[in-house]
Amino acid sequence: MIAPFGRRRASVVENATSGGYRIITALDAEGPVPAAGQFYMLATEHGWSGDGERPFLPRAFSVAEATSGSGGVRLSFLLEDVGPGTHRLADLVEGEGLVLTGPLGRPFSMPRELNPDAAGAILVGGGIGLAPLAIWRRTLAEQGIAERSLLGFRDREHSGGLELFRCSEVRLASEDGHAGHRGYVTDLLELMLTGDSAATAAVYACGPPAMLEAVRALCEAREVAAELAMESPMACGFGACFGCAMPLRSGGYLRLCVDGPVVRAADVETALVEGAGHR
Amino acid sequence: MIAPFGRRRASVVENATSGGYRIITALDAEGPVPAAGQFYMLATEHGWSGDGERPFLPRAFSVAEATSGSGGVRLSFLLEDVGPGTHRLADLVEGEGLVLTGPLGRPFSMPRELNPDAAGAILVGGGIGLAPLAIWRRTLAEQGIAERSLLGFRDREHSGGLELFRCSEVRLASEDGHAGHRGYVTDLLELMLTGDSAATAAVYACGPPAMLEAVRALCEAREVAAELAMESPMACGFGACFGCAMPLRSGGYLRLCVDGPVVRAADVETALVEGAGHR
Amino acid sequence: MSDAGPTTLCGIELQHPIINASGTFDAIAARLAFGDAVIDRFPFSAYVSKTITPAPRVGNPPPRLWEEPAAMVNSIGLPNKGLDGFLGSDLPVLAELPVPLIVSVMATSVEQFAPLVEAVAARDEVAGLELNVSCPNVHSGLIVGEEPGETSALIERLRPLTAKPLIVKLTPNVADPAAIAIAAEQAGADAVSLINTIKAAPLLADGRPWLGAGSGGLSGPAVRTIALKQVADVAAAVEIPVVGMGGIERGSDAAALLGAGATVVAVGTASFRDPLAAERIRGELEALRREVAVPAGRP
Amino acid sequence: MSDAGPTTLCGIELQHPIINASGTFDAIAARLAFGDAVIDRFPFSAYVSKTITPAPRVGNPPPRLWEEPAAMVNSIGLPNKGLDGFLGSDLPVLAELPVPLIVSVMATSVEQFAPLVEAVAARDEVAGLELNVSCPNVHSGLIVGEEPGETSALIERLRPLTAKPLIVKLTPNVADPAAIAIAAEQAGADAVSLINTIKAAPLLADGRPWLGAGSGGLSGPAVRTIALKQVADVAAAVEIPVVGMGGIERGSDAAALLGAGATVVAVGTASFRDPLAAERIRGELEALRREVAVPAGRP
Ligand SMILES: Cc1cc2nc3c(=O)[nH]c(=O)nc-3n(C[C@H](O)[C@H](O)[C@H](O)COP(=O)(O)OP(=O)(O)OC[C@H]3O[C@@H](n4cnc5c(N)ncnc54)[C@H](O)[C@@H]3O)c2cc1C
Ligand SMILES: Cc1cc2nc3c(=O)[nH]c(=O)nc-3n(C[C@H](O)[C@H](O)[C@H](O)COP(=O)(O)OP(=O)(O)OC[C@H]3O[C@@H](n4cnc5c(N)ncnc54)[C@H](O)[C@@H]3O)c2cc1C
Ligand SMILES: Cc1cc2nc3c(=O)[nH]c(=O)nc-3n(C[C@H](O)[C@H](O)[C@H](O)COP(=O)(O)O)c2cc1C
Ligand SMILES: Cc1cc2nc3c(=O)[nH]c(=O)nc-3n(C[C@H](O)[C@H](O)[C@H](O)COP(=O)(O)O)c2cc1C
Ligand code: FES
Ligand code: FES
Repeated sequence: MIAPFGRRRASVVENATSGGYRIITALDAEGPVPAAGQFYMLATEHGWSGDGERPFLPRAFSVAEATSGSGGVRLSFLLEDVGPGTHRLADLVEGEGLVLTGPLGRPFSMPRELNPDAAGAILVGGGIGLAPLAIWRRTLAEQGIAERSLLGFRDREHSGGLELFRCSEVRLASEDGHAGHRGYVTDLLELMLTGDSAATAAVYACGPPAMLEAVRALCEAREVAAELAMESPMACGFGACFGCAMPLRSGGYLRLCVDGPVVRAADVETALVEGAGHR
Repeated sequence: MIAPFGRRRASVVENATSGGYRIITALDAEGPVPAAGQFYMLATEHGWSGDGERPFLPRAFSVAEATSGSGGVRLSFLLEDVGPGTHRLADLVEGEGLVLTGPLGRPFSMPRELNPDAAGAILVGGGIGLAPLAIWRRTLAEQGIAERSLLGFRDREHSGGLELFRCSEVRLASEDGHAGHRGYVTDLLELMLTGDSAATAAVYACGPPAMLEAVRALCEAREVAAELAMESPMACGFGACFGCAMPLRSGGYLRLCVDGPVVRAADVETALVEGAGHR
Repeated sequence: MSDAGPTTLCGIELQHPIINASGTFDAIAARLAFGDAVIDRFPFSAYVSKTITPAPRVGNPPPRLWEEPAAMVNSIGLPNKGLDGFLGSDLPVLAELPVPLIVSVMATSVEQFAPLVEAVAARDEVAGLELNVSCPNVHSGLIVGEEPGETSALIERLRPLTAKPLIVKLTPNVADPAAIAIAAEQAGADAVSLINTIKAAPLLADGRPWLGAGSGGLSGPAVRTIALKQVADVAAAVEIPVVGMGGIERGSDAAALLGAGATVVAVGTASFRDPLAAERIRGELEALRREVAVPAGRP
Repeated sequence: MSDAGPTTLCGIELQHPIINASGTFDAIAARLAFGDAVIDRFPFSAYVSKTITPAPRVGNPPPRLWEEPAAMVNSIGLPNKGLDGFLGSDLPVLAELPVPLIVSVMATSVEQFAPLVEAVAARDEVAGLELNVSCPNVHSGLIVGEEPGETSALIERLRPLTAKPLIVKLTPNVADPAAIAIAAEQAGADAVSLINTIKAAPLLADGRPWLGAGSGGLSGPAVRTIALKQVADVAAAVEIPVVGMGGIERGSDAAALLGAGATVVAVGTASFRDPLAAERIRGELEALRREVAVPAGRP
């Protein structure tokens, strides 16, 4: 989905707490409806740059929910406060301006595009990585494509966004055992990929680098087609700065903002990249 | 009056509109009671540096009113929104933190110190320059010293703070004639300094450079002792940066933050200094 | 000539004085993200390409970005398809842009620079070249743009190769940029552009470098007054036109650079925050011109 | 030695590694404003005076200050009472400070520098001298600190005049600060300090300079990564201790400078925003040390 040229102002309609995270919803009057996996560069209209220090550049956020209606498109973002930019965004109040550019980047591909024999989609999310999967499972459901979501969290503080998965088949894992299986979400994936089920699988993952790397390695071993929604530092989000380098298996780097953020697991060398992604 | 070493947080108790200006009142739990003519370096606790740009340095403001009571000293500042720093300060809401250093600088001297034959004090204020005169006339009144205030404004937008002069003898002038004498406040001063009244006068002035210069020249011509509360760009307010240079009649410069902001009219070469003061 | 209207940069006709800084706007990628609006509403009066090198480069290992107050540090490492890749796949697409094309080139020796300049200048789509001399001379080991001698030697060798404008991009990491500019002018440069990024290194609390390449270059509003100083000094020292850049974020910044003697102003980091920053800056510049009488940039 | 505890700077014992940057804290004026609390709670482990020149200077015409995002530009012009005024009226008062005294000195020729250094070094109250070499040599016209040759010539001449530590304050306005640092070290300097302010000129929309002196120097958080880069390069090139400064605003900045090889950290512009910034920075540095293992600065 192509984005309007330049930044525009959306107005915040809701800022809700969701576990350890926040869900910021804004009304984008002009913008198109984004595709699942796309992201926006966000900044606040005022006070972007707390106390003379950062943030200076806009911040990238996957869209987690998008519904078009009267007045434009309602965009929801799932947000974890990890630094000055997310901190300011987490402070947004209703009516405030959210300055955005997007939708940007390459969205998820249909299961059949990943694997001609795909029976459905397996979504694997970790922590804040739930965001792009939430809108993806909606899209799949709307198209009547079977999808199962495996969602993992480190602990209670680092969890949230589950309401975005209403009425879908969800299995949980948590390292501290506060919800579902005590352990990694990749344990659940491993069980699910046993036997011939691997042949009909199409995996979509988003989460911390360690989790993505586990998913990548597992899918490589089981020869399962997978797409990863990845993160890296981004200055522009539209291919201008070449700052979002992600190492390619074939050598060299891709620009995650234009060649991603959704990439084929087979294309990347590793999901563990210096300075990229959440803890 | 000596200031506590370092910055401290005062909490805003009121932010009122006063004509074209604002009156910000904060409760300073630790601070001493300032002397009339002293100033504070102010910044907001949060959001000091709107939108990645200025303000970076704190801003200097004359204290306009100070009353000590339970909980500390209530400090009031009269403020004109002329740029990013004053703009942010004008946005302060009750309960917000006002970060301040002070009281700083040299206060007004008693009429008798200026002129042994002084019958009383003549206060001449222009626009935002009313601020230090407001607390000064209170101090004088409390000590039973006769004072008359001549206050001038450019126009309605550039006027305010009159409530700070409750129950004192005030004569007004305005360039647009919206209040009192149509013309300059220095016209009123000129009338007041005719004849032998000059011999018993002690003048205290604060206002835009053009007005201060008129007062300075007039008092020089009539040989009237006068003190001027002046402005200049200030980075620190406590003598550290040498940025607040004010040309001395004797050659060289004084540091307005420590040798002023109240200076003897006879000591300065001119009140018209590049980059200093309000329009 | 008005400083917000049409102007010319050593013979290149420009609709207005705002162009892009090399490496800060990829018109091809922008078109993928924003579609034909990029063409219909192109914010720059000329397009300066990212720096092209003789052979392809993958660029520096990540992380490549660090953010500072009102600034950023980058260590991109000039990733590009190399001369052949650029001429073959990028140039035809860039030729569709509605503005003149200036190609930024860089090599690590005169021997490598010459064929690069010749090949690029030979293409009709190319209106002019920007020579990125913030690079080491493999023979002397010196950074060309840091030495007047190295700079004039390079330009003298390249000057005869083309009649098209040669714009020398100066590095700010010198004691006296004007001396380098004079050397470039005397060697036959048609214009100079400055400032490039300032050497900087974000380090973590334990002293380890954050950037994959160890250090990088600072840009953004924080360097604005450094750029104004260097552009003013250079414009006062040379007769050839000056392309001013460095932290331009508002129309008043652009006006100040023009007032300092720049003919054209380039917008870089500001485009990252807003892809249409240059359009806004131009609008603010025009508005400002109506208020104060901003002196026209030198033709 | 811990990087937040006691340390020594070429023989001068310091209680902790945070000192002030020359010209950014006037202990005498601060005492007038804040009283004896300045003595009782002195935030620096050594006091560096504002630069003293042989003859008195009134400084530059106003305006002397300009504000930038996370930075400021100053053109103060080294106002000072001159050698006699300093020795006569300031030194006795500064001697009452609870920390060692380092006097910053500057002159425009070797002939003028020598007696200045001798006179200041002769005083028992003085623990060390900082040589501000960001000044022109009236004979050569060159800025001493911008030329390795000029720098070593000056230090060689001054070195024999005193056994007290000579700290050479480097200018950041050069292509290779390490080359100047090496020249200073070989000529006998006991330490180097950097960075001084970066040449900058705030200009109005019409191109007119704002500052009375036309241009000035940039300081504050905006220059932090430039300082980190230069301090890391210099510390890697010399054996003598390095005093690091430039945009230090938080404990993590100080830790990064120490990690880059600085022995002590100087706080400048931050003190303008908060007279006790250095105390806060030291506290943050100590807290940080408890978290991450910040490498100790070099003794
Ligand atoms: C395509 C994409 C989609 C994303 N989607 C989401 C989402 O849906 N929800 C969400 O919460 N987050 C998402 N993120 C991550 C989000 O963009 C970052 O968390 C955010 O940019 C952090 O900004 P900050 O200022 O809060 O934190 P920062 O201080 O920028 O810290 C973030 C990380 O950057 C590094 N860092 C620290 N200081 C600096 C500095 N000065 N300069 C550069 N790096 C520094 C550190 O590793 C730190 O952990 C996404 C990122 C990408 C690229
Ligand atoms: C002792 C003293 C007492 C004062 N008392 C009062 C008072 O009681 N009430 C009150 O309203 N004001 C008072 N002032 C003035 C007040 O400090 C200034 O109005 C304030 O600092 C302006 O800050 P700003 O960011 O709002 O505006 P700025 O943008 O700082 O503009 C103020 C002026 O500074 C210049 N300027 C513009 N841009 C810059 C820049 N980037 N860097 C430096 N200068 C620039 C311009 O001339 C501009 O008009 C006092 C000043 C002093 C020195
Ligand atoms: C991410 C990034 C990439 C850059 N790439 C190049 C480049 O390839 N060639 C070049 O000459 N300058 C390059 N520059 C420097 C800019 O062209 C410009 O000189 C500098 O950023 C100052 O302008 P600004 O502050 O407006 O960004 C780059 C700057 C940035 C921030
Ligand atoms: C207002 C001001 C005055 C200064 N005066 C001097 C001086 O007299 N001598 C000197 O060597 N450096 C002087 N400096 C430079 C500082 O010592 C320091 O090198 C520089 O400001 C960088 O540190 P900072 O960013 O922490 O301020 C001055 C800096 C400022 C801002
Ligand atoms: S974020 Fe700028 S190119 Fe990807
Ligand atoms: S404001 Fe810093 S010395 Fe006066």
